[in-house]
Amino acid sequence: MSIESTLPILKPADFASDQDVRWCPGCGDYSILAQMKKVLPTLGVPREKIVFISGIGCSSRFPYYMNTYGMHSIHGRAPAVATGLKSSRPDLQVWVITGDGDGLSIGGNHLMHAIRRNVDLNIVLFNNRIYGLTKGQYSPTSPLGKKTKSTPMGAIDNPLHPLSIAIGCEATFVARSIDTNIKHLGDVLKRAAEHRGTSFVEVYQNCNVFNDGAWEYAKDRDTKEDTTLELEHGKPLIFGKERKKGIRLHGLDPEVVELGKGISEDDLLFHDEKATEPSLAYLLSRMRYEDGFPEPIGVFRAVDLPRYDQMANAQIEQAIKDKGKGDLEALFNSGDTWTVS
Amino acid sequence: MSIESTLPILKPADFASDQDVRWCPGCGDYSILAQMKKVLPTLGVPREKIVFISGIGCSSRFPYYMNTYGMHSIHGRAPAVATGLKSSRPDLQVWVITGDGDGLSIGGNHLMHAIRRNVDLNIVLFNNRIYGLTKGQYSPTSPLGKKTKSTPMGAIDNPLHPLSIAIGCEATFVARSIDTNIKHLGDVLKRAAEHRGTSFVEVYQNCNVFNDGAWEYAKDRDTKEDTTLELEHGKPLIFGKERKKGIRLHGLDPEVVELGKGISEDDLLFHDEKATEPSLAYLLSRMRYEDGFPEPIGVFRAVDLPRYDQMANAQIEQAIKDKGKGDLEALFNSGDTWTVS
Amino acid sequence: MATATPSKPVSELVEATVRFCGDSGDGMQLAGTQFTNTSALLGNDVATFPDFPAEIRAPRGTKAGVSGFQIHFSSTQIYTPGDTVDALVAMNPAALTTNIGDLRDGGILLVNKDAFDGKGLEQAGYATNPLEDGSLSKYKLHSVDMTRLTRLAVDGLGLSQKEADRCRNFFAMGLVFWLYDRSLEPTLRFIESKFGKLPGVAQANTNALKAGYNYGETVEAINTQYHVGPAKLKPGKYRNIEGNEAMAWGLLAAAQLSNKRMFLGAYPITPASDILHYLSNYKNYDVLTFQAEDEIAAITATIGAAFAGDMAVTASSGPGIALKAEAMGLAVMTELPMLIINVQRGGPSTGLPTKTEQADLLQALYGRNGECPMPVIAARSPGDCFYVAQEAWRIATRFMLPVMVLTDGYIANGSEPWRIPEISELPKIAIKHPDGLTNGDEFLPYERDERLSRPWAIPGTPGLEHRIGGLEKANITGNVSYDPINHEKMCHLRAQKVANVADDIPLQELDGAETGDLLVLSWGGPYGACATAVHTAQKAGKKVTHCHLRYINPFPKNLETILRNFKQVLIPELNLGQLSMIIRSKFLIDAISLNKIQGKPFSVSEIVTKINSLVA
Amino acid sequence: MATATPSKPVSELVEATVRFCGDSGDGMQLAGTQFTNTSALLGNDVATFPDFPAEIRAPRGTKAGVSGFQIHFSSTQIYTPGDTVDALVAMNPAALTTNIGDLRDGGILLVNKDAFDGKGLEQAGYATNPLEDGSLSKYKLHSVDMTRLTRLAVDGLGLSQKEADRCRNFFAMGLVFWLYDRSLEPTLRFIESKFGKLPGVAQANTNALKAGYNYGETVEAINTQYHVGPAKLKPGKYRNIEGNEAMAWGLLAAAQLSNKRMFLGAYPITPASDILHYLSNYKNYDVLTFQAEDEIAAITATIGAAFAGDMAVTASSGPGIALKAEAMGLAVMTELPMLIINVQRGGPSTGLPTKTEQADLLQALYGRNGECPMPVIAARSPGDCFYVAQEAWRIATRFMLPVMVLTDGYIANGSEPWRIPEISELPKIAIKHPDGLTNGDEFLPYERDERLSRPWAIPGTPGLEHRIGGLEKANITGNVSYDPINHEKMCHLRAQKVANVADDIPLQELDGAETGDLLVLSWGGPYGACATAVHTAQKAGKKVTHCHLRYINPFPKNLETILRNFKQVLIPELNLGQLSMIIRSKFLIDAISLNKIQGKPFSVSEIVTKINSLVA
Ligand SMILES: Cc1ncc(C[n+]2csc(CCOP(=O)(O)OP(=O)(O)O)c2C)c(N)n1
Ligand SMILES: Cc1ncc(C[n+]2csc(CCOP(=O)(O)OP(=O)(O)O)c2C)c(N)n1
Ligand code: SF4
Ligand code: SF4
Ligand SMILES: [Mg+2]
Ligand SMILES: [Mg+2]
Repeated sequence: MSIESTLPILKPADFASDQDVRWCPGCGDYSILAQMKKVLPTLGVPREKIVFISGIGCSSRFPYYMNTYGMHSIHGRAPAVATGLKSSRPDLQVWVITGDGDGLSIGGNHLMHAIRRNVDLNIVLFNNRIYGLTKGQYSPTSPLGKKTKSTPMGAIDNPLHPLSIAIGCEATFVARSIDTNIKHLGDVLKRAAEHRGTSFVEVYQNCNVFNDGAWEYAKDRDTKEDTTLELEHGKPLIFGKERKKGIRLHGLDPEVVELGKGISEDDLLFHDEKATEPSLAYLLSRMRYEDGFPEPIGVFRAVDLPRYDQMANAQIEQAIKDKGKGDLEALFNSGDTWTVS
Repeated sequence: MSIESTLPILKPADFASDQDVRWCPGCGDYSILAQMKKVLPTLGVPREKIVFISGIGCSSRFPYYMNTYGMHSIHGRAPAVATGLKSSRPDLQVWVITGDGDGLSIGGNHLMHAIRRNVDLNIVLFNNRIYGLTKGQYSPTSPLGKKTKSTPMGAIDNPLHPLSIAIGCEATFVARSIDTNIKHLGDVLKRAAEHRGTSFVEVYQNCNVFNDGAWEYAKDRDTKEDTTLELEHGKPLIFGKERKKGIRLHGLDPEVVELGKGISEDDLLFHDEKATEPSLAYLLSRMRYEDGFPEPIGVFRAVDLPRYDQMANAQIEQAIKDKGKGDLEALFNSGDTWTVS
Repeated sequence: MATATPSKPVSELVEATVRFCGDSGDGMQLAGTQFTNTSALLGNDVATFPDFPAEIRAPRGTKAGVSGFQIHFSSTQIYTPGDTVDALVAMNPAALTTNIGDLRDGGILLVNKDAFDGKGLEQAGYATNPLEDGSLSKYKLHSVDMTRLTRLAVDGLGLSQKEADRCRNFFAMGLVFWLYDRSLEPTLRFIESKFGKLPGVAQANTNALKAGYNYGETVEAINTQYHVGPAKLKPGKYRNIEGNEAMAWGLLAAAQLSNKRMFLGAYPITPASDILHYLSNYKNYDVLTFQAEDEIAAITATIGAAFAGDMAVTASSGPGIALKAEAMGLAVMTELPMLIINVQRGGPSTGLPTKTEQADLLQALYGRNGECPMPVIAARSPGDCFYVAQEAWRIATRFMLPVMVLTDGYIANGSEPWRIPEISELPKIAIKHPDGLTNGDEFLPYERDERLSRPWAIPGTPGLEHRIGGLEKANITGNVSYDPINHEKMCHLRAQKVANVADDIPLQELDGAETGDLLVLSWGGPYGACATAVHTAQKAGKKVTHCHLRYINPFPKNLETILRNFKQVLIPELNLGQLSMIIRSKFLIDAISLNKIQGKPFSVSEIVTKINSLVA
Repeated sequence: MATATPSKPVSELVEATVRFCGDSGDGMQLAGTQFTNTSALLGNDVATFPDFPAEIRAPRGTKAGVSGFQIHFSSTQIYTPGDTVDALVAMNPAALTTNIGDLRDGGILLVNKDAFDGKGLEQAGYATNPLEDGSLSKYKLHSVDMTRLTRLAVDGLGLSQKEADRCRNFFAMGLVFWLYDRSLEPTLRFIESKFGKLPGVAQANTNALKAGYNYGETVEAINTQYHVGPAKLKPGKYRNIEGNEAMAWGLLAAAQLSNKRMFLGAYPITPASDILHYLSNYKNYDVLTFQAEDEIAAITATIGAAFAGDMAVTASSGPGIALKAEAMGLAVMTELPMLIINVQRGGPSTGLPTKTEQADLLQALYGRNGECPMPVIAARSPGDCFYVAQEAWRIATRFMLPVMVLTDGYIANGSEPWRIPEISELPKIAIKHPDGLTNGDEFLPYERDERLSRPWAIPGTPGLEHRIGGLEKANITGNVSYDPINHEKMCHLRAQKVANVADDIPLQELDGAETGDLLVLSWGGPYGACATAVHTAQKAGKKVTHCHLRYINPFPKNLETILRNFKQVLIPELNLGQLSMIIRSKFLIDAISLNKIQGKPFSVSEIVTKINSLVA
């Protein structure tokens, strides 16, 4: 993606479109929008080179509020639309905005294939564990037993874990953040933008109308240091208000340990976002609050691998090098021909 | 799935339909069909209680050749058809036959959701790393660089690994076998049938017309002991003609070691198909021949968890217990009513 | 108190139309529903039109956030929510600007004065305050400081101001209840049942309601009360019912009448989601609802359930139905009975999700690859959905094929009084599954009866093991067949099966004479507007007859004769002429189209005007 | 040698039809192709019909495994592969039973005697050997022991028997080449280029080919040779071309003529896959082919590429097109130019994947939710695909909308001589993207020009940043709009855009007089059969005219006048009357349908018979 040298200095406000934002007052989407507007000016990419593609959902209204190019496409198909766009135009910075329903329910297959192709997209999944736009049915990330409009007796589908799936699909960049954790969210979005290949970011987002408090444990000022764990490359997994708790590996099972009492930082699991094999990232994606673990936030995995959009265009250049620029005249006259006079 | 007590003893031949089998001579599908016919009589399930659902592809012709109930549905949708069937009729034994294109390309999302719901289905994916029926385009499991009708310069999409995805989607039973490894295949199919919940089985299958030899390394009599590894629950990971090679864990990375030379079986990674967390199964699914590893075959994971079909029906029974069998009369007359005379 | 003899003159009205409008947060839908039920209980005929804003809740006070609910109640039989409004309740300036256009001259206008402050006026785009600049002079304007009065009424109950203000809609209700002399009882019962667990809130709403009522009774400015007496409906026990609710109930009835477990495969989509919501609550009726990962999974799971032997149903709206197209082909090819319900909304594409339209008719008929025919039947009103659901299932099982059922957002969300049927009145739906074959005879899954329908053999039956699928089938044996003649035969046979349905449905009935100058031919939601308009024309002595189609594919056998008995045929549709296109092609009749495609139902006057332009 | 003066009498023929048939493994498609090219090179007009078995290769020798290739070659202009066959080559019993029905009485029958052994006869269902039981007496039967002779011919080249037998098709070719006095040169060149790297194989095939030829020359039994001279085609340089190939080339041309990079989003499906295969090989023409995970991803990626500014194309067949329905709505709503190609096959559902049909026309027109119009144009023959592709792209870009292109399996796999155009003959396709706005002016993405088309502003252009999507758009600004009047306006506007295309396409041309007793109205694949049939009728002095439609939506402006100038209108279609339904509805004309739905093209005689039944 070509970064121009001399650019007008842009401010967050320059990225606001003229449409008034239409989310419920108090929706977590506002904060994500705000962080996005803060991050974009720092990337040195001219506004006209940025495109936001979304599907359908509250979250998917996002592109209307950005003064960039954008498409509010159809339900679940944003990753495919973006794949076509980015493959044709590697010079553009392409963002995909999706939701837990849009991205994991109807759109799961496109998400999976965009990720495995490692198309250079930045995919942000707003996970509010509910269908917001359609007024509150359970989603693929809703917990078992969740009572919603369509599950009066509680959900009976095991929830999907967005990051586990992404890792199961050969993802090269996987990260997680939280709508209200403003600074962290900004940093993660920036890392995602900078990664070359598919960046997949899950954002814990609160739907205060249909699923209020779904992430309270990870957002509450008093509990969040104990319920979440900020990943740092090369650093041991430490968390807790007093940063006295850590994660140690016992065989292949992570366990929570108290530092001190004969356990030192070196005994802990160290994070390596660059590990070629994704086993660590996968293991981290399994750590869940309900099982007594802090939930990791930050960058789980970031490895540099060839990208579909780049290779597709490279093949075209190669073909031109090998066969010369296509010549219709020659093509039409190739093989057996005859003349009628 | 209710197993009847007194059954006529059935032979493999009893499961053959009257349709002549229409696969290319030499196709790996024949052997899988033969093993299936051998296994079914051993399950004690009457023929009329067995249903085969498939999508579209050479592999998906399978149901026509089984003298059971069956549906050759549409491309990619078999897991969804089967979910409806099994949820309505938990008394049936439902098999899903799919291919690497049918199951992972167009059907990826349905496969993912059937697995995460843990519907009690036995899903067998015939992986020949090619689109056979449409005469040889690359599939989601074709290796990078694969030259096919639609990729004359080589494939540029990272292949998906069926078992990694399944594990990324909360699978409760994951296994792998090989079309020509007759006995092993039979055992795996039997295990799959016996597992309650979604059983996902990948079978390495040779398409001798459009992708001959794709699995040669794992099938060749001389190499297979060194290129594959038979998983056994509770046993160390040992392989090789002389069974002198093993897999040891180094941090989270598996490594191939020679037994003896100070390395004993106890130093090796032990297989545990019942591990609650799927990290081990995931790690095993990453071991690939091209990276110098033997590819595990057998059962990677087998844990017992609630099933969608069972819970859906349990909720109905519960509702009837709680509210009594639905009474239309009462429903219609509930709430505000008035009489016009 | 609600029965207290009014202290002010009461003027009798034949009918009236009231609309509550305000911010989505103002509880206007609740107010409307309560007023509807109360009026119904009082014996009025009622027709309602809830008008939601776009899906997401827009910022308070904006025009985009305005939500409305219109109730037409009458002492005579009515079919529509009414073209214009006699009394408008506007809770804020945005609601006023967006709705005032529908208030008839001299109509009553009740506004919440307190909301007309600087910010509110600005959001609504008012330069000056309409309550003061005389721009509303042609209406009976009553600006009431509802916010203040409500807060007063709930004072001392320890509610926060935010909570207190949430009771404003009850104040407004109370006032309108007084205005139209309605009893407070039903609403008080409702408050009790809904807020029983929160005594504070219950009390507050009660106070607000009564305060509004008393305000009407006491304040001079409002000097007359109106009364609309009960209507002569067909005798019986009635209740009020919504379209999607009636559809759900009709499906429940169909399942019980055919001794079937019901399977619903659905993916949420406006305005069809409520069918899923309702049915998920009826599990004790042996209903299994499956919220699928998408519409394709919803219908293919439904096909699986049909194969399993259940009453299989899938419901969606336009975009979702488009996604089901390929799978519908499989349903047609496998000749399994199932229902595909399309609650139509504004299109194309995502279009206008919360608005109504009838533009999916041609999709229903032709939106599939190959020659892929399917019966199509359409509901005409909320209560009619109950009967259409049963009729569709009857046809599906008698002829072994999928049936498409069409409704629309207007029918689905609208409500009307519904005469509660005796279960014994409802026709049983007989289904026969072939018994097992133990004598080793060959089972022929595509053997046909006199209606051309094949046996519905379900898994678990010994000796009937068979395979079906999407490839062309040999007739009788059901084996895959590439035979040219068989393919042609099967295409004709699938078409004939659908055509045969015509022998099994009632002849088309008419509202009016069998011959005349003009036939108004309608289907679906416009039924009410057309019926009303035709009655008006008939009263005016015009030779106009109304023909409303429930069966669109196939048409009733006598339709052609009917059409040819009129000088002109007018087809009003909320699309660009889709039924019209079929009628013209099939009968070569130069039918006249009246098309409207504004996401709104027809008004009666639009149709009356058109009729008058055609017959002097 | 091929030019050696024949030692046997040569009889001149105007035209002839030959069919090679045998097991899928017998290389009949190759034989057919070689014979086709050779005849074309010789100056004959040719038309071919490859007939594949069902997708999967069936067991050797079974009827299901039979593959055929028919070539009609002539010294006059021809349009079809011929109804009946003058010479049939049958490599085994299964091929004989399944094909003998098409050999005319007295026709030449060449069979491989060696294949008529017990097993072979049994697989074909022959009780007795037809070569001996006299059942073939009405044909000129030549049973040749091809297997033995081929093995002899390749003896000493060290081939395994299996390899040797693979040369049998070349022996058969050689024999037929002699029979019709064709040169061996092109085939020898082909062998050289194809097997050059395997000298052994090359030599073997050469020997087999010559052995077959010499066999004809020497063996008494075959006593005459036939000759079909060159046809008077329009002067120019010619080549033989297949439908899917011509489509791919037409797309390449369209891209270059409009200075566009091409993006093809496709998912493999019979019979459309070859378009993907061809284009994947033309990367050096700046073509990016994306094999998507499914058809929905294929079209949505195509929409993304269209937004990006590429020449965006998606190609599929019936079931895949059904899956694209929802996304087509997005294409219509976003008013982006793109091509959607449907190579039709037998339906409904999976249907008859390898067979031809025209039953997706109504799906093309109406298979979407809401009012969702799209231009539809159809190719009439293999070579015509080249021009249709360019015309479709011209319309898509001039009017800013998706265009549906219809072909079918018969056109896609068939081939015909194609006059190679001068690139300079081909009309340029001018496309203008708006320039950037740096002066801060507001960009209006839904502002319209005289054709009502909106600007194609592509990402990367400063100042034109804008958002599009599937919700209804306000005209001019392109903002989301729920306004009722705007929605109605936009629905009419999208329809008018399509209607406007009629001002931009040529008037309909006729083959025959402008008035008469019968107009034969056709579209797509039946072109050739209809043209031939009408010429026959005209020669017989009947007042019959042929009108072949390329543009189906909108119709050419003069179509109505044309239709009304004839006493009767006959519409032959490979469906149950789909164009017919449109014509009847639009013009209220009682068009007569001739429908065939057997997975096979019309034969000329079927149409001639129908014409004769209508005009004495
Ligand atoms: C084809 C189709 N099916 C269904 C819908 C209805 N629909 C719109 S958004 C949505 C789910 C949104 O959930 P999510 O992606 O989590 O977004 P959120 O609103 O929670 O941000 C659904 C089912 C649709 N618009 N299109
Ligand atoms: C909707 C639809 N799209 C495309 C096709 C064409 N098609 C049939 S099978 C197939 C892929 C088969 O590959 P796989 O699942 O690996 O099965 P295999 O033939 O290799 O056993 C495709 C693309 C189809 N039948 N339907
Ligand atoms: S419904 Fe939920 S997710 Fe949607 S805008 Fe409102 S708060 Fe946000
Ligand atoms: S094409 Fe390949 S997969 Fe299909 S039947 Fe033939 S060998 Fe088997
Ligand atoms: Mg959500
Ligand atoms: Mg395959």
